[in-house]
Amino acid sequence: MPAFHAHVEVTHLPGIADPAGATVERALPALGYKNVAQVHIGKTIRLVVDAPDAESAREQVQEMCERLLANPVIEAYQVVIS
Amino acid sequence: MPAFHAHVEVTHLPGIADPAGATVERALPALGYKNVAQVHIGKTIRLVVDAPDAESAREQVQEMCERLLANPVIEAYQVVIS
Amino acid sequence: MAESPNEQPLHRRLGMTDEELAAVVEELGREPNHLELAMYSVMWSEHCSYKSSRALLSRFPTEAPWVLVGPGEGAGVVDIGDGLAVAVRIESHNHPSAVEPYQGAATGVGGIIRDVFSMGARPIALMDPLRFGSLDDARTRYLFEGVVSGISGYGNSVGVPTVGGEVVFDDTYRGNPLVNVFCLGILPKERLVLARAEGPGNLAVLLGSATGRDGIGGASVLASASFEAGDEAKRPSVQVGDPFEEKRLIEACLELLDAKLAVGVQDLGAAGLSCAASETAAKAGAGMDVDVARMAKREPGMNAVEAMTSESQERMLAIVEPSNLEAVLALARRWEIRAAVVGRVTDTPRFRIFDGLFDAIGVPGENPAPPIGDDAPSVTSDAPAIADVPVESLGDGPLYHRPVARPASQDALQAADPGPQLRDKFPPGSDLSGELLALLATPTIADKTWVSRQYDHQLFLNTVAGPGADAAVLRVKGTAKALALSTDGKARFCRLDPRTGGRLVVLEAARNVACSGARPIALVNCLNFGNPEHPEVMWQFSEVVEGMSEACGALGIPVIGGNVSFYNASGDDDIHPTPVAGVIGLIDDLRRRPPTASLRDGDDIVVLGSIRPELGGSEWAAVVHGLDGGMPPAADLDRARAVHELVASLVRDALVAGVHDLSDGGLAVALAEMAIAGEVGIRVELNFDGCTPAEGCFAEPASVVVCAVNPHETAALCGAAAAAGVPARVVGVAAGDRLIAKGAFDVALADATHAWRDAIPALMSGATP
Amino acid sequence: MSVRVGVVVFPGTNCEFDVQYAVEQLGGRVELLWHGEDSTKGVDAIVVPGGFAHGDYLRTGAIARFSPVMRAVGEYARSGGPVIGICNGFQVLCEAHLLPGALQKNAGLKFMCETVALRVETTSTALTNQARVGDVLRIPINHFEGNYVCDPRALAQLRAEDRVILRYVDNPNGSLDDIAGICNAEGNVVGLMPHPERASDVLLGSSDGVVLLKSLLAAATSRATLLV
Ligand SMILES: Nc1ncnc2c1ncn2[C@@H]1O[C@H](COP(=O)(O)OP(=O)(O)O)[C@@H](O)[C@H]1O
Ligand SMILES: [Mg+2]
Repeated sequence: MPAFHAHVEVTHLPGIADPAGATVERALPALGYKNVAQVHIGKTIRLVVDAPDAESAREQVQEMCERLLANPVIEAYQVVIS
Repeated sequence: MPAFHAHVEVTHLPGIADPAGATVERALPALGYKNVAQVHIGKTIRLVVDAPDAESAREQVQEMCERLLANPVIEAYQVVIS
Repeated sequence: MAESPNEQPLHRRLGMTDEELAAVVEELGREPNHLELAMYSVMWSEHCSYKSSRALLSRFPTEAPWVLVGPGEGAGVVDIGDGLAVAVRIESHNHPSAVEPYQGAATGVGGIIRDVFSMGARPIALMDPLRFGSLDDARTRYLFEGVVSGISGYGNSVGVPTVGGEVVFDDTYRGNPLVNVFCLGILPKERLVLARAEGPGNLAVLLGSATGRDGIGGASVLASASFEAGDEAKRPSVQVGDPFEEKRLIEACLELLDAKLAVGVQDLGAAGLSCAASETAAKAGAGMDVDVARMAKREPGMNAVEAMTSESQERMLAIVEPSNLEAVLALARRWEIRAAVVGRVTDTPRFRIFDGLFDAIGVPGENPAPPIGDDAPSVTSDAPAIADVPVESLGDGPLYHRPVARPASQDALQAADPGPQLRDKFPPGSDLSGELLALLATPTIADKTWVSRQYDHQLFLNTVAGPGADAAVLRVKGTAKALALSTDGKARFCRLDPRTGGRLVVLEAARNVACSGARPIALVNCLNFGNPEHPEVMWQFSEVVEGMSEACGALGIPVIGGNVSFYNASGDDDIHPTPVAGVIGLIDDLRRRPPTASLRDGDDIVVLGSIRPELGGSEWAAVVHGLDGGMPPAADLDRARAVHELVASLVRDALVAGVHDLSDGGLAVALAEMAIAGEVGIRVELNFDGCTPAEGCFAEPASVVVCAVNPHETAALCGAAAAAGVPARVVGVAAGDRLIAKGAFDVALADATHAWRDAIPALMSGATP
Repeated sequence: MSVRVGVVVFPGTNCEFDVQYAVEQLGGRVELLWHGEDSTKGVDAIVVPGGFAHGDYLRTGAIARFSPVMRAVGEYARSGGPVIGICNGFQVLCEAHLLPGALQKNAGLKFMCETVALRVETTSTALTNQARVGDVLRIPINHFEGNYVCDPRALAQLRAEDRVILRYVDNPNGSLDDIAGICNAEGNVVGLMPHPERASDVLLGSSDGVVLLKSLLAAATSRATLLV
C-alpha cells in the first residue's frame, strides 16, 4: 500500500478563548512588535499513513482527528494529504 | 500600512525527542490504526502583522521566531506570509 | 423531539415555565423584554436559585460560636484563632465535565477558587471528589483522564495545591460523571469582606478576562436540565479556562483588599454579570446601573443579552469608592489585568442596564472597547434603560415544594440482604485470599497515586499529610495549629437508605479528620442528585439532608456552605443519591507529624469499635459479588462521637504509631493498606462475635478505627478506650512479609501491593477515547 | 548581618514565598525582584523560583526571559553572582541562554509531583558546595516539562566539564543522561528541576533540601564578603 503524508492543523473553534494566543499578543509590544494582532496558537500533527489511495487516507486521518487528535467540542481541524 | 497574515509552524529539530508525537503514535494502534507511522506534533502560530510589504513582514516574523516563537536549541520553524 | 425548539416561545427556550413567566410579568407589571427575560431565566434557574432545594436545606444546623459566615455567601468562613479565619466552599462541575472533561474540570477549579478569594482569603488547598462509570469502558477512561488532567492543568498553574480528594467508580455515573471541587482559603480576620455593593455613587469595576460568547446560558442549559451525552446543541456552552489570568486576578484582588481599595468583591460565576451585579446590590439594599458598553468583549458584535449572561471565566467585580478608582486601575495595570467601570451603585431599588450611558454622562473609568455594534449611535444622557427590574426580584426566584415519594422499589431493595447468600458461599473455613486481592484491585479501593501525582500537592509548604492519608493535614504557618480536611461520599449506602446514608457520609469525613488528631469545626456539602421533578429523587434528597443534619447536630459540626447539583442522570436513570461531605478539622497544637495509615514491624494492631456483619452496600458485596441490596451499616451517632474523640486524643497524646479508619473493603482492606504503606506483613485473628470470618474481614461497619501501637503502650491505649466506652481488641501484630489472618486469608505482601498499586495504571495504560 | 537573597517574581510565579520561607528559616533575608524592574537591588544571590511564569504559554520560560529583570539577572550572572533556577526558573535560565539545553514535556506526558532520589555529582557550584559527591537526596519534583535535552556537543561538554550537578537515581521524566540539574562553566549559575525548598522541614517529610539551600547561602556569603 502506498504511504501518504498527512498534515493536520488543529485550531480553536471561533468564539472559544485562546489564552495562549492572547498572552503572546500581550507580550509582543514589550519586545518591540507593536504592529501585531490576532495571535492564535494551535497544534500541528504530521504523520504517515498507509492507505490504498489519497481519499481513503484523508478519511482515516479525519476520523483520527475526531477521535483522538482534536476535540471537536472546542477545536477545528484541517487535513492536508500529500 | 497593509496587514499581512503570517502562519508559523514550529516543529522539533531532527534528533530531538518528540514525546507527544511518540505518545500519539503509541495510542493509535489501540484505536485500530495500525498503519500510521512517523507522528510528529508541532505548534502553529497565526498572526496579523502590519508591514510595508510582504518581504518586510516575513523578516519581522522570522525575527519573532528566532527571539520568541521558537527555541532554536530544539525547534525549527517555517513562516508563510499571505 | 416533537417540535423544533424554535417554535417554542422565548421563555421556554430559555428554560422557564409558563408559571415562572407569569411571575415575572406580575413582578414587572408588564411583559419583560428579551434582555430582562434572559436575566430572569438564568437567575431563576435551578443552579442559581436553588428553587427545588432551598426549603429543605434550611434543616442543616449552621451555627457555632466560631462561624463567621454561614451558607449563602461566596464561601463559608470560620474563625480558627490567632487572628486567622478559613474560607471553604465546594461545588460541582458535573455537566460541563461530561461534555469536555479537561475544560469542564479546569473551569470548575477556577470557579471554586474565585468563590474563596472573593471573601478576601488566599486559596491554599483544593480537593477533588470525583465519580465515574467503570474503567473497563473506553469513554469512562477518556473522561477520567481528561478530568484529572484538567484539574492538574488548572490547579497547578494557578498555584493552589490539590491535597486530597476521592475517586469512586460505579456504573451509575457512566453517562454522568461527578466532578466536585473543594477549595479552602486562609485570611487574616480583618480582611474578611462580603460581596456588598454599599454606598450609592460607588463604582462596580469588572476585573479580568474579556467577555466572550462562551458559556452563555450555562447555568440554565448545562446545570439545570436533563442532559444527554452527545447533545450537539449544548456544546457552545463549553468554556476554556485561563489559569494564568486567574493567578493574576488572585494577586490583584488580595492586594486590593489589603490596601482597602474595595468595599466588596464578588466573583462572576453562573449567570455572569447579571448575577454578580444584582446580587451585590440587593444584599446591600441598594440598586445598580450597569453599562454593557463598558465591558471588554472578546468578539465583535456581541449583544447585551450575551454580555449580561455570558459565563466567561476569570472575571471579578469589585465595588470601589470613586476616590479609590485611580489606585484600583493602577493596581490592575501592574498585574496586567483589564479593569473597566461597568456599574454604579444607586439608591433606587432597581437593576438597570444601559448601553453607552456612562460615556454620555461622564462616569469615570476607561472604555476598553468600542460600544456594542460598531455603528451604535452615540448615546445621550437621557437614554432609556434597556432593562429595568426590581433588584431584589432577580435573586428572589421561585420556591418549589416538589412532591416527595419513597420509591416503590425501596422495600424490595432493602430486603435483598446480601448476607445470607455470601454466608452460604463463604462459610467459615473458606480461603478468602482471592477475595482480598480482588478487593484491593477494585479501582475504587486501589491506589490513587496515578491521580494524585498529577497534582501539585505541596505548594505553600503547608502539606504535612497529603494524598494517601485519611485526611489531608495542612500546618498553619505562624501558629502551632494545623487544619485537617477530608471529603467523602457513600452513594451506595444512600441508595439503600438515604437517611442512614446521609449520616454515614458525615461520619466518614469526620472520622477521617479524627484520625489526624483534629476536632471537626465545619462541614460543607455537595449534593449530587437526579431529576428533582421525580418525587423519588426528592425523597432521597430530603432524607439525605435529614440524615446529614442529624449527624452534624450530634457531632456539633456546623454546616457553613454547600452546593446542590440536580439533573444528574444517565439516560433515563437518575444517579444514586450522592451527597459529598467536606469536613474541616482543627488541630490546636501540631508538634510532630501525625501518625500515618501504616504499620511498623513489631507493632500491636488494635481495633477500636464494634465489628458487625454489615455487608449491605459494601464494596465486597456490591462490586465483587454484584449484590447491591440490603441495608447500610448502622449509624450510631453517640458511638461515632465517642470513637472520634477517643481517636483524636490518642493521636494528640502520641499513643498510636499508625492509624487508619475502616471504610471501603472493610477491616481486611484497612489492614492491608496499612501493611502496604508500612512495607510489613501482619499476623492477625479476625474472629468477631456474630460474624463469620468473611464478614469480619469485609463488612463495613461505621465508627471503627485500626491502630498500630508500640506494645508498651497497648495497655494504656486499651485503658483509654475502656474509659471512653469504646470496645478495643488486640487482633495481632505487624510482622513478616505476608498478610495472614488465621482461618481467613494468607497472601504475600508483594502480591497485595501489586494488586493495589497497579490496578489503575494497568487499566489506564493505552487509555483512549 | 545575614545575606540577602533576591527572588524573582514573574506574573504566574508561585513558589516565591516558599523559597522565601525556606531561606528565612536558615537565616537568610529575601528581597522580591519584580519582573518589570531592571535591577537586582544589590542582593548576594538570586533565585528564579518555580511556578508558571506567563502561564507557561507558548513555551515554558519563553516570555519571562524578556522581562526587564532578566537583563539585570544576566549581568549579575556574568559578573559571577550566584543564580539558581528552580523548576520553572531552570526553564527560564535555559531560555535566557544562561544555561545550555532546554526542557521538554515529560516522557510520560503527565505532570509529576513526587519525591525522587537525586545523586550529587559535583560540589564546586553555588548549590552543592556544602554537599558531598555521591550523597543521595530525597527531594520533590513538580513539573510537566522537566525532560532535559541538549545537542550531543553540549552534552559532551557538560560531562567533560563536570557540570551535571544532580542526577536522578531513577529517571522519572526521560531526561537526557538522567540530568536533574546542571551549572554553567563557572559554577555560579545553576538550574535544577527538583524543589529544594519543598524538602526543608521534617514536619513536611524531608529536610534533604537544606544542604542545597545552605550551599546557596554559603555562596551568597562569599559573594557578599568578596564585594566588601
Ligand atoms: N481525586 C483525588 N485527588 C487527590 N487525592 C485523592 C484523590 N482520590 C483519592 N485521593 C487520596 O487517596 C487517599 C485514599 O482515598 P480514600 O480511599 O477515598 O480515603 P478514605 O477511605 O480515607 O476516605 C486519600 O488520601 C485521598 O485524599
Ligand atoms: Mg479513611
